Amino acid sequence: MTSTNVTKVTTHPTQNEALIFERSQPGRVGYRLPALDVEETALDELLPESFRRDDELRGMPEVSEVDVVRHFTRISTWNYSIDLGLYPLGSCTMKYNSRLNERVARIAGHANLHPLASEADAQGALQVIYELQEHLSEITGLAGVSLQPAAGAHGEMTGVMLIRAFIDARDGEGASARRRVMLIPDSAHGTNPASAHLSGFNVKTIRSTAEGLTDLDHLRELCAHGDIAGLMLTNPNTVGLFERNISEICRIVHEAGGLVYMDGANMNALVGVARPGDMGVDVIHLNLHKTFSTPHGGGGPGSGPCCCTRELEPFLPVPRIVREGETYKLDFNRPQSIGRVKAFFGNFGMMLRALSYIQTHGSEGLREATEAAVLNARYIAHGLAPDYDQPFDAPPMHEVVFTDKRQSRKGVHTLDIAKRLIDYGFHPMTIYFPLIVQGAMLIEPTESVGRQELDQFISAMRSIAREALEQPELVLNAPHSTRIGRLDEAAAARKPVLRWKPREAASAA
Amino acid sequence: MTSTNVTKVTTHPTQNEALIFERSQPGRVGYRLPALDVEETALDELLPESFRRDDELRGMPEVSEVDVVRHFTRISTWNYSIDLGLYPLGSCTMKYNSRLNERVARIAGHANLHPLASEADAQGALQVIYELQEHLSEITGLAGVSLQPAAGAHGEMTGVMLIRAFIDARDGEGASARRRVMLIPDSAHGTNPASAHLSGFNVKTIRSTAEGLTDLDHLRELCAHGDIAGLMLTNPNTVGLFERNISEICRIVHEAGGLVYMDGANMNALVGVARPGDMGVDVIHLNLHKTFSTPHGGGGPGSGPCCCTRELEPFLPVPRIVREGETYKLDFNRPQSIGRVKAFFGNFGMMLRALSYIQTHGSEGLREATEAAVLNARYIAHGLAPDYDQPFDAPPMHEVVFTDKRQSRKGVHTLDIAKRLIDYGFHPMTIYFPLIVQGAMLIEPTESVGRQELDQFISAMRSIAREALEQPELVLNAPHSTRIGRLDEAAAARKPVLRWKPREAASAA
Amino acid sequence: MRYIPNSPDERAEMLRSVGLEAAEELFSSIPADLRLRAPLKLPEALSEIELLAGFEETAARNRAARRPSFLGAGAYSHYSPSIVDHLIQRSEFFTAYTPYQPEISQGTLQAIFEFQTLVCQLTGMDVANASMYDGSTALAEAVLMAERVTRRSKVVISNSVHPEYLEVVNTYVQHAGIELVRLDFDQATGQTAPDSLSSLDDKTAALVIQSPNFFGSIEDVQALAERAHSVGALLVVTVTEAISFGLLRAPGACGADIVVAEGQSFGVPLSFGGPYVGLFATRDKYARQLPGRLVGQAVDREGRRGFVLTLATREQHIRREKATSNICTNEGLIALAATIYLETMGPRGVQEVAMQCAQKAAYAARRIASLAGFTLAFTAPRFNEFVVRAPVEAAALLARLASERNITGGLALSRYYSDRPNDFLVCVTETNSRQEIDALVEGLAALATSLAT
Amino acid sequence: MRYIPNSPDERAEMLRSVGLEAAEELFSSIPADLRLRAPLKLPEALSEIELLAGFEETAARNRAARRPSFLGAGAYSHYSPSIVDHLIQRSEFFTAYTPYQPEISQGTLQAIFEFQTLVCQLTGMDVANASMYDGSTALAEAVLMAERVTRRSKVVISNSVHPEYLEVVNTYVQHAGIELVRLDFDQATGQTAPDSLSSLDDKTAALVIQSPNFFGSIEDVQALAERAHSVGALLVVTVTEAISFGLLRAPGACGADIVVAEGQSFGVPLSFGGPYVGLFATRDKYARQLPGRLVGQAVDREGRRGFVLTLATREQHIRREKATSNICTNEGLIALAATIYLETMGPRGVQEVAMQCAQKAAYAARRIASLAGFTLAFTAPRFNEFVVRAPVEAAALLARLASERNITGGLALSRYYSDRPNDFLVCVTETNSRQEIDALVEGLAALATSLAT
Ligand SMILES: Cc1ncc(COP(=O)(O)O)c(C=O)c1O
Ligand SMILES: Cc1ncc(COP(=O)(O)O)c(C=O)c1O
Repeated sequence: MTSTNVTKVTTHPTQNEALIFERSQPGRVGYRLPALDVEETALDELLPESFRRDDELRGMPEVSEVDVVRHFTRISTWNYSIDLGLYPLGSCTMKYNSRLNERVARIAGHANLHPLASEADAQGALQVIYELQEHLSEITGLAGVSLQPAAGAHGEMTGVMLIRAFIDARDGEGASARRRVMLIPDSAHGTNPASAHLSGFNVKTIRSTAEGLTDLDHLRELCAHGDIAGLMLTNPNTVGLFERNISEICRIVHEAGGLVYMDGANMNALVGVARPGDMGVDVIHLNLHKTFSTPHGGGGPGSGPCCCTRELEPFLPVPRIVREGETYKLDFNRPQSIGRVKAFFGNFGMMLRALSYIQTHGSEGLREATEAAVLNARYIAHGLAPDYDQPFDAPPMHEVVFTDKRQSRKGVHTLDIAKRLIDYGFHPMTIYFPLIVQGAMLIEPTESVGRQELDQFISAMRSIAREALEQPELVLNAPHSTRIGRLDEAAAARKPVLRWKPREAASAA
Repeated sequence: MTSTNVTKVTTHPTQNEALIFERSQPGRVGYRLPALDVEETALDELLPESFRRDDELRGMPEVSEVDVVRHFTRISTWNYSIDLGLYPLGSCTMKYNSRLNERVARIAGHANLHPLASEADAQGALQVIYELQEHLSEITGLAGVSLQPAAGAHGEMTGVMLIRAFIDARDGEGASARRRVMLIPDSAHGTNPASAHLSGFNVKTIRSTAEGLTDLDHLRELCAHGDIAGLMLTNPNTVGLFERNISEICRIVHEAGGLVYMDGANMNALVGVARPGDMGVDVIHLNLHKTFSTPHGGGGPGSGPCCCTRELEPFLPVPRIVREGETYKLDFNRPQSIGRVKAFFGNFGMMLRALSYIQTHGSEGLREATEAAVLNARYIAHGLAPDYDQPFDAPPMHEVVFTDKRQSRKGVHTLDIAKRLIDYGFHPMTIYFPLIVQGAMLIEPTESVGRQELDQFISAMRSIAREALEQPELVLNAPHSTRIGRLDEAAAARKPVLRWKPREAASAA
Repeated sequence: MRYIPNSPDERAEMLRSVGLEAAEELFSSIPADLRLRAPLKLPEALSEIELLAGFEETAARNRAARRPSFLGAGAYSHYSPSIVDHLIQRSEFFTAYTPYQPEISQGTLQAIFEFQTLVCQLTGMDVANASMYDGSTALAEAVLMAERVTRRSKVVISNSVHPEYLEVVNTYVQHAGIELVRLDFDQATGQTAPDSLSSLDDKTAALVIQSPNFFGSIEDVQALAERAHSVGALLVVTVTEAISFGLLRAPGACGADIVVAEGQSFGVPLSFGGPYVGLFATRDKYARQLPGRLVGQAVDREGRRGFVLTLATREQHIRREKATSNICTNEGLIALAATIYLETMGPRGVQEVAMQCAQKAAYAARRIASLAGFTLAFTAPRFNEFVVRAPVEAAALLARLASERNITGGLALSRYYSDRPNDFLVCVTETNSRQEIDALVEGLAALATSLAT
Repeated sequence: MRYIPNSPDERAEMLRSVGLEAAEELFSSIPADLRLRAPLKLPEALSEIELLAGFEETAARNRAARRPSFLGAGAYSHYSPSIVDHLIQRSEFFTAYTPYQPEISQGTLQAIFEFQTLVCQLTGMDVANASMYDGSTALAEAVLMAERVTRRSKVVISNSVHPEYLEVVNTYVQHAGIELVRLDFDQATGQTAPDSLSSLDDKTAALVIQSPNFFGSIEDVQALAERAHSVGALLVVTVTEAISFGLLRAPGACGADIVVAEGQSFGVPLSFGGPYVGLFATRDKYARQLPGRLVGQAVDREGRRGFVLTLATREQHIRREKATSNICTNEGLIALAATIYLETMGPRGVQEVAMQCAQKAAYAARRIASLAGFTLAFTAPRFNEFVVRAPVEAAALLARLASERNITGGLALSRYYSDRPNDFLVCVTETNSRQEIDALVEGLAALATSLAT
């Protein structure tokens, strides 16, 4: 047996595909271009030598088309993906990415359109953007929408800058210079404080209660100093609970002269059920690559639309896409705008997919998806309760968090449980986030998974809980079923190797 | 370890995806249609009840789109494929299937064309067929080409029927009734005799010489009886050797009043180097899904064009695609034709791909591919010579055959070697074909593999040879690295289960 | 050449390592006088850019591909969910071959097993094979199988079978010592004429029909089965529009012994006639007489379920000339597409598509029949195809409809029947919108009058 | 809803199993008055057929997408080999997320490691990150990084940088306490004006330039690097046409300290401006100041090589407000596409594409310059873009060219520069055939005269 494993692991081509640079062979080619069809200009006339490259791109791989296809097909098999099964990364909403959306994004008339085409020649694309804006406005209950931000964090930055611009306009630069505090719960995602900082705010942290909700007293206290620009709140929050005092929270912040930013990463719990705009929220970002199913692509591209109240709308990035009668226009004339946050109009390809998602579901389907997503999370919460501790005993929305309290007594921690889950054929949940929960395991099944598979997941988790008691070694050394075992990340960070180098060079370095 | 393996194998969703019927849940849906947009006709008016189905297709699976995507994505990972690496199935020419070809076949104007569209409305498709005919004619050196046959065996049947029709026309039905013998070497592929039989011929087998070539004396002897309709010869033959007496063979058969059919499955050894037409061959079939790279698709679709001499052309299936000036026409007026062998015009989608393959290579590229394919086979022959016996000591063309003579002394047979190869990450070669070689291992690397991988394959085969001596058990129980082990095929054939049945029904049965 | 991994230098080294100097020497076993002296007269290699431009250009000249169309007659335009084409493009499926090595082919094998099951469920039969080339060759093989099963050599076949299918059957049986007897169809109903059945006798291996038949008329399969069985013959039923299984009583439930069908309707592109997929099903007792591949269930040493190619002793690679057929490569990938289509649509989807086809066809037939001078040629119940008799020559009418209204209105029967100049076959599917149908009706009315005057 | 596996019945049972009766109860933690009473005002669900028809219809109204085009200015139309789009559609890639769990994400991690290496090779730098949103945001982050590295707060940026990039930089730095100083460009050469460099001083964090710049003029990067370094400032170079790396001296070889680029040219569709991918590279010594994700090499207990996300302490999920950036999701799949493109083209392919772009642009420039009344606005060496000064208003000229000749002739600079009514920017790539170029030249000549008169 071992020898099999050995042979398997040491020479199996699919399991041991090298870096493409190591596959490279001088003289291999993977491309062909049409012959140049114009008179050639002498090289020196074309470009002085001092401006020309003289290294011939040495080091770049020389391979055939077949080599490339096999290379990427092989390494792709080392990935887990939504199409293989449940991918319960909390806060990431790993739902089904439909093929229809991919097809829509590849329709030539959309895929081949240049961003600087004249308005008249791009009416179709402008209409797509406009309709999506309208739909997102209806879904969030907020009047103003900009699709320019390229991801959630980008949308946060945009939204927080809107708050800043609004306050500066309201109070006047000087006066508002005192309002530089952005309140952020200790449970917030790291992008929130980072985005607030980018916009020149000072971050103050709000405590969460034992219930896992925003501490109102602490909020009132922090709001008392008159330096509050606003609050960034995730709702449902990052422990999967709806901030049931949201209206009160908004009132407090508003009375203190601040605005309320809602991180919409968890909108999959609310679409068709409740609208941030109705709760008193002033600005929000959405993640089209979460709630609206555009593919995560191994880490992007995303799209992070920013939606805001009518009061904040004048400050949205330019250009705005507007409609005049039957035609769609780019409106650059927004003197109060915070300016551009990205060249062109944002990740249009993702907008096509999100619009396709919305049209495929329709009003009813969107609510149905929300119900199914919340129900699946509730079902898991219920199924794991006997074996895992929940930090808060409130019914979760679309995701549920557990701690490793019970397991850690036996020395088995969240990381080990996550790795062991891989042997059971599942992608692990989000771990150690949010930070306020010890050994957090944040589980978000989404609506895209059926009961049988939820039951399989639950029984896998329960059997890991048993293993943690009876054979902890098995869990501590997991995963056992993958090409490679746990990697030494500490060593990797100590002496980082961030690129391939030719052997000589490498040894020289 | 074991316990890991157990959990892995018994509950891992990707490794244990059930039959879709077992996944089915009443009420799940995977489709949506537009609402009916015409006035409904009452059901009984539409169709009398006695004509209507009353079982509601019970038993067909009810699943969601997501279920389908995960189902097929998961089971697909249980397949080996060309894109994963070397697939050296002898006689099958498992070469790279380019993505460009797939793209070409999906161009809407071709993919959405109805076969009964008028000539005037289908000029583009008719041109594609015509140009491919012309190219194949140039490649084979034969004047007449029909693209109607759907695969190699179909092309064989067509070709043999041409011979029959030609002889009947030449000698007259009655006279030619004496000519009903088709000579076929003992090394031939099973489709040859089967196709001959379909065309009403009696098959007589020709011996091969110790050199692996057609036995000329035996051929002369068999040709002496005056009842020869023809000879079906594969060249290079199924042991990978070129029939160097091909001219003489053709002469003998022709003098005996017969015609020569060449099985073109091995044309990957000849394209751009030598032409059957120049050798005296009268008719041949090609496999576009081998030599011309159209995908094998897990067992088809194929395309088996039939090419023949000018004398045989009048007998080709109708309609012929012909050119008149600048327009392309369907010619049904061929009184001597054997008739249709398939509805419409053959597997047009494969023709698009084959034409794309030819255009991508061009004249030079086609020869280059042939050289590379033969060189790769020669390289393997050379590399395995120390450990495996070759039945014939002639240099192979595009494929090479070995026997398990040496290994079988230790009780390790071809089947075991093939299964063990799987653990090394390769698809096995063709085994036990041709029948004239004991424990034949027929290896065809094609041009689509690089030296590094050939070296890996050679060392895998050599290490298996060592294992066969040192730890035969390891080989006899292979594969060790797959989801399931060797299956009991005998039992499966004894009590065949050829379809899924609902539990009740199944137990009832 | 970008599809050939080894560079010229690598190939030169490899040549040396096997003891050769020049590539030409690789072909030394080919007599010099048989080797090409000049390169093949073929165009130079093209880049992707040039090549795609060329195929786009030919595609543009396939004008029919861009028109609303009412062509059927053996090839049908149905909607295929996007996942079908995406999934068959997983290279694990489309770049694999026949599953000779079950341990690394379970994906293909399980999919085929599901395909065989679905074909049984649709046709109402016990057992189905892994696919045939298409409907026409499947029918020819069915005729040959009937002869094997009954050891009788006369086959009675209805003239209401697709004319191209009839031609293929002719070709296949011409040397098999089978006598083909053609049955007339009833000029009023378009169904196989009951009285013509008198040619059935105890030498008859099979009665062969199509339903819905070429003219769109649904045959009384049950009655025909009884007639066939009464003389000990098999009933072979062929279906060209497989979506009809969603609405019509299964041939198996009507007594058919062999059912063959064209599976193109299950999400497979028209692609100018192929590749399509032949469905082939029969009764358990005839399983060992089936042509083509079969996948069966099996277990490994640990008792794990898997699937394998089985009953191979029927096949040519073992039985050689005594095989049940010469077929080897079949239509694997198309069978996979059909499987994905059927599993995605499910029982409800297949039934709804069938119902929409029938409803829209009924609407179109009703509207056309109401036009002055237009009648429906046949009275039998129909599914989604029907023959229209025009007041003018059909070919001319359809040509004008195409050029002036940009509609492909159907198939002029004169293509196959010189005695039916004014008849044309109309097919309506779920993809034909009401606007398209209304435009057709309107166009027919307008052009008929203008042609008449 | 076909994307939701559980049927209504299954969901009802699950509800019961968690002790609820109605779905509404799932939302009991949301105060009743905050719950929607009426359904959202959104269209009804569409079938695939209807939905695709709708998007085909909007696509058809993007007329520019079907025309020969000479638009560049930050988005370039280059040919992408067919395998690129096929491979990124492997669901193992496009339905995976950020590789947080290395044991089951090695495919993505290895691909990113190759991407980082390729970016280093192209730019001539030591280290590159896993991607930024696009070129414009990458530039803004580069400015912020320069401030972190130098702890200086003044940034000098050339007006020859893409105007939209300038706007984005403005937005990003407006609250970062950074003073942006704009440099004029030389009206004759179109390059950054040497004399304007006097504004560089010992408070300057960075000199920021683009080369080839927005006007197509190639900057003297080496000289500018020396000027920047002479005052202890960094040189930040941005590139919008990444194919130029195939011909132009690498910024790294010219002394650049941070190089950012838009990677869209590497086989990524125009897609009306996104998703694209930002490339970000710098010197080893600044590695820990990089924004965004980094993949590094690692080993497991058995010493097997693998890859992991590394130096995470720079990032927001650990450092919160002190992070080097707020970026989290980046452009993974587009970075993968660029990686596949670059590995397929290889060093020779990238150089040949670059050479063809330069050659065709030179041909076009020569021919246009020879037209009566037309001149080239700038004299500096160029790659594949150049500014043409027309005898008439450019916007009007280009509009006529589009409507009458069906050619998109370029970008009227009046979109960004009101003081340049007659100037337009022309971009030529390997996808522009000689016929297209000749048609452009001819069209310009003809229409200019007709507009003048
Ligand atoms: C709660 C929360 N906020 C913000 C973000 C940032 O979104 P993105 O990754 O699209 O920038 C995420 C996603 O990781 C998140 O989970
Ligand atoms: C030598 C030979 N002849 C004929 C055939 C039959 O071709 P096909 O499978 O396309 O019918 C094959 C393919 O298996 C073959 O190898």
